[in-house]
Amino acid sequence: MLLDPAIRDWVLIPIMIVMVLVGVVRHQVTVLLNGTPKKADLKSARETKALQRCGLLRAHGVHIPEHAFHGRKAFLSEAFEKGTYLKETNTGNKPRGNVMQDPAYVETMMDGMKKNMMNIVPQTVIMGWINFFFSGFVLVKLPFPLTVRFKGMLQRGVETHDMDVSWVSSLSWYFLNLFGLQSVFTLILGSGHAADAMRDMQAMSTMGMGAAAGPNLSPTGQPQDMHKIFLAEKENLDLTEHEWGLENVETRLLVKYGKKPASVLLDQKKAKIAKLAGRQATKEFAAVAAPSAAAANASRKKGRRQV
Amino acid sequence: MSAQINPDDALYVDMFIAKNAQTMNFIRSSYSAVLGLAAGTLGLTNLSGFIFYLLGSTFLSVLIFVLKTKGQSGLYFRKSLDVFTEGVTGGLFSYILFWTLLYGIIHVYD
Amino acid sequence: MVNAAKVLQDLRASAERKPDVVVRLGKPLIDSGAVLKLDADAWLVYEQVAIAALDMGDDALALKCIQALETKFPGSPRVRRLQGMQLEASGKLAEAGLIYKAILEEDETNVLASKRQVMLLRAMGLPSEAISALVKYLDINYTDFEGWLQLADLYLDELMYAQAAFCMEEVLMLQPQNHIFHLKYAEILYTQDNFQLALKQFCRVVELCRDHVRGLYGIKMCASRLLKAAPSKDAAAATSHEDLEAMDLLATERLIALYGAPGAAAESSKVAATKWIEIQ
Amino acid sequence: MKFSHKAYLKPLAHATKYPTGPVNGVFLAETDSTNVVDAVPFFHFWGTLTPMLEVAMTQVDLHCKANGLRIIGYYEANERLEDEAFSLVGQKIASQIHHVNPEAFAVVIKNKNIISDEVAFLPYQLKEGQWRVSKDAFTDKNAGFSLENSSSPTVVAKALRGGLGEKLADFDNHLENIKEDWLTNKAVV
Amino acid sequence: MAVQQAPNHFGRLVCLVAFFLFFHSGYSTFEHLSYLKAVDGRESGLPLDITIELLASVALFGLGIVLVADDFKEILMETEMAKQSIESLDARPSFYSFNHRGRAVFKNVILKDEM
Repeated sequence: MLLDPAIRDWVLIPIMIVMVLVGVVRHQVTVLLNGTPKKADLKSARETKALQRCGLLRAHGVHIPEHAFHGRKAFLSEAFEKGTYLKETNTGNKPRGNVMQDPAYVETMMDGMKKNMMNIVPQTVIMGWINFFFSGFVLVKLPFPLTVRFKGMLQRGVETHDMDVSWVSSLSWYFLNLFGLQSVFTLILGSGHAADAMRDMQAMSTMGMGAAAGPNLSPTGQPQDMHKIFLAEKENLDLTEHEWGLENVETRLLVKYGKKPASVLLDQKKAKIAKLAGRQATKEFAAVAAPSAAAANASRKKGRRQV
Repeated sequence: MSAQINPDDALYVDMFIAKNAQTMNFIRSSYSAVLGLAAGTLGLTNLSGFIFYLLGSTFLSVLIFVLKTKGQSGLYFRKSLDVFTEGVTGGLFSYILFWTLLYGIIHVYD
Repeated sequence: MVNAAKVLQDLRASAERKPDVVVRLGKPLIDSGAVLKLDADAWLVYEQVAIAALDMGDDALALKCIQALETKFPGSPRVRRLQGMQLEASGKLAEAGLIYKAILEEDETNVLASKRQVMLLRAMGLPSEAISALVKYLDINYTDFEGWLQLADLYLDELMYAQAAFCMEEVLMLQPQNHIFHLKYAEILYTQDNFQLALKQFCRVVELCRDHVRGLYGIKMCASRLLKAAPSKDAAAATSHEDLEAMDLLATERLIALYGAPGAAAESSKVAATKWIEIQ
Repeated sequence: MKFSHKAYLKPLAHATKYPTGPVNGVFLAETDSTNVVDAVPFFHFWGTLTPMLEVAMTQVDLHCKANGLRIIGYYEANERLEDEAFSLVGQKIASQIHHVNPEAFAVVIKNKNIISDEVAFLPYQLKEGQWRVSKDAFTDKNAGFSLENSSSPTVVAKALRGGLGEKLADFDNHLENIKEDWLTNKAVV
Repeated sequence: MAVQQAPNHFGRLVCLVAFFLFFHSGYSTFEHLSYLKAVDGRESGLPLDITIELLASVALFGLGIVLVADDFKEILMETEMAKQSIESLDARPSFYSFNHRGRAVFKNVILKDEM
């Protein structure tokens, strides 16, 4: 079976060209839109930075000596408990107003929407265009066979049961382009470009869930009780034990310069583990509680996101 | 959360890792497009097309290994073998697209 | 021309303060208008040259750059900050302060203006006010390690070593791979007579950067100090005696190897260094 | 104290090479005279930290002993243009030198005079436990401080205008690259 | 982005040559197939010369692309850090002060001509 060359000249190639052009134009427009950074509010910045500070202490505390770590730990846990870093000190008591009336929230929402729109609108338009004019067209044949399962995917809009699976319909050609043109965009626009199909897909899926979150607000896009987050963070911090990375730095250096065999380090590690195991009995509870608390926290967050 | 300093893992400059990945991505994706066009022109089908891609990618990896890293890929990638693997699967989509396109244009139409 | 632009870009990336080089390379670019060929980079070059010109006291060039930026980005806080810096450079500190204040009134989170305010206070000769302004800034912009470094320096100017050490600890958490910050922390600790901790930090420096001369000297100093001193009471944290000797030996060996290489150092410094190593 | 041309040149070259921050260093004299024959530049950053200062001091001392010299003075230049006060750290270091050598003095560089025909040194001396400015130095009224070669300021200013400062190396430079000849700085003289 | 490393002209030339070869072989294929279709011949592989030309161009393209692409950077922190001086690592451009002696010093220094 051969196809009419007119289909190639008037459908196959135009679809591809249009998609490349749209990708380029959208890249330019996104660059323009990104030009206006929005202003943040000092207090909420302070709030987020304080959380970051705690996370950093937990992750990078290994680089500072014991006394420095404990001083910071004590300070942060007290500050978090008292809510020193909270944006509004009386959050807990105040009844929450309608979310939509909070201008900051609406603004972030709009911002996210705008970005998502930039991703979705062109794709929807092209899809509509293809669906309207070329639905039911068979454009091309894949040079390799596929199983019947792919029939629905490749021959969308063509309701023929006995056609070979490797024939591709117009809509499916569109999808093939969406993914395959990545490299072309990388070549034309340089990497990090906005015409990223993966982003399109993400935009579509998040749109379905109706969430458009800015980075400065909570990850769910809903204002949440920061004090609770702070307390949870404090709990995490309290459970973090300090381990100093420079404990055995002398040995490491001697090993690096070949003055001691590398096995010394291994021995030290073993000795340390053995020592820890001795203390394990008392600490067991903490050790179990720490990961589970973190897990619980994570799942709580995840749960919110899906709401 | 155990950020124990491990003397075995050397420290890297993240910016340069990203930069190298970008360069690698550039090379790989442009070359997969070329390979795809060639495969389409040759009219390769089925398995032979994929074997062609694998051969082409390996050829490219060797070129990169010899010309770009001067045989010392460990200096530029976290694992020396990354030179041969990074971006190979990523380029496959473009390869298929261009393969299909040229195959279609040349061999499918009347 | 391409070369000049490249050097300027490198200087921007490395943040080294070489105003004479910047002005020497940048002035012809700007005078001839060739700078505009650099597209988006052009405005960065303008800014860079403007600051360098202020450093050099070439106010005419600075004014030219700032005016070019002003026409391109009217009312931008970044340009207004440059104008403030120009006032600072010509000694009109109070007027500069007004500009920064105005920027902050419009956008209280403007980082650049807040930082300039700190330096303005310092320039006015009010170090403790500068410190408290910076502390306030860092309470909000915690992740700005430059700020912490600057605070450490402000404390060092006042000889408040403990506070400076605290700042360096923050820097270490934010930028753990940078050996220079470990080095600075180590030297502060040494100045505080905390040789044990300083030794470990110096070791870290050499671990991060092989054969770092300053680090090797530091190890040598700390090790010989600790060896001379009576063994400390809290033996748990201290380096064992044999390790100290091994460290001392290692530093000695590396320093001798470095200085001993033919043509590695001038004769006078080589002699002095070798003797120094002997008597330590 | 009579400053040789070398001893006048090096501190100023040091201050010119690093014009945006404080710098310091020491003066050397022959063991049996008070004529300042040379200067050794130390640091241009982290001037308030001591470990490398200790190293530098000991090494200069060793260098002196090998060449029949002794440390006789300390110099520094402040960051601020108009600032001619003697810093606390500087006073401590100078006092240490004074402890060993009672003739010791200190010099704060007058930033405004670095590139001019006037003498850019402002000498301080320890009197009654306090570092005080030695008044009218480098004039006929004060015999304590003078230049061996009265044309030094003019010559130095000219050389520095030509970019001589770049060739100087201090101990900080030496620590980053031990090729740098910080003790004698032959390239500058 | 605007200032990149010096472009590799040889690499570009190789790419250009590869492109022409590719274009030529592609066109030859097209001609060959049209001819086959016109004479109603069965499609059975391409002539050897076209295949070789095509493969040669693909190989050349590989060479050209690899030459044109930016050089890799060494990623080890140690090598990178060793290159940098304390001044540049400890520099804080946003905290410059301007009442330093540089203004007095530099005003009088003659700027050397461009290199």
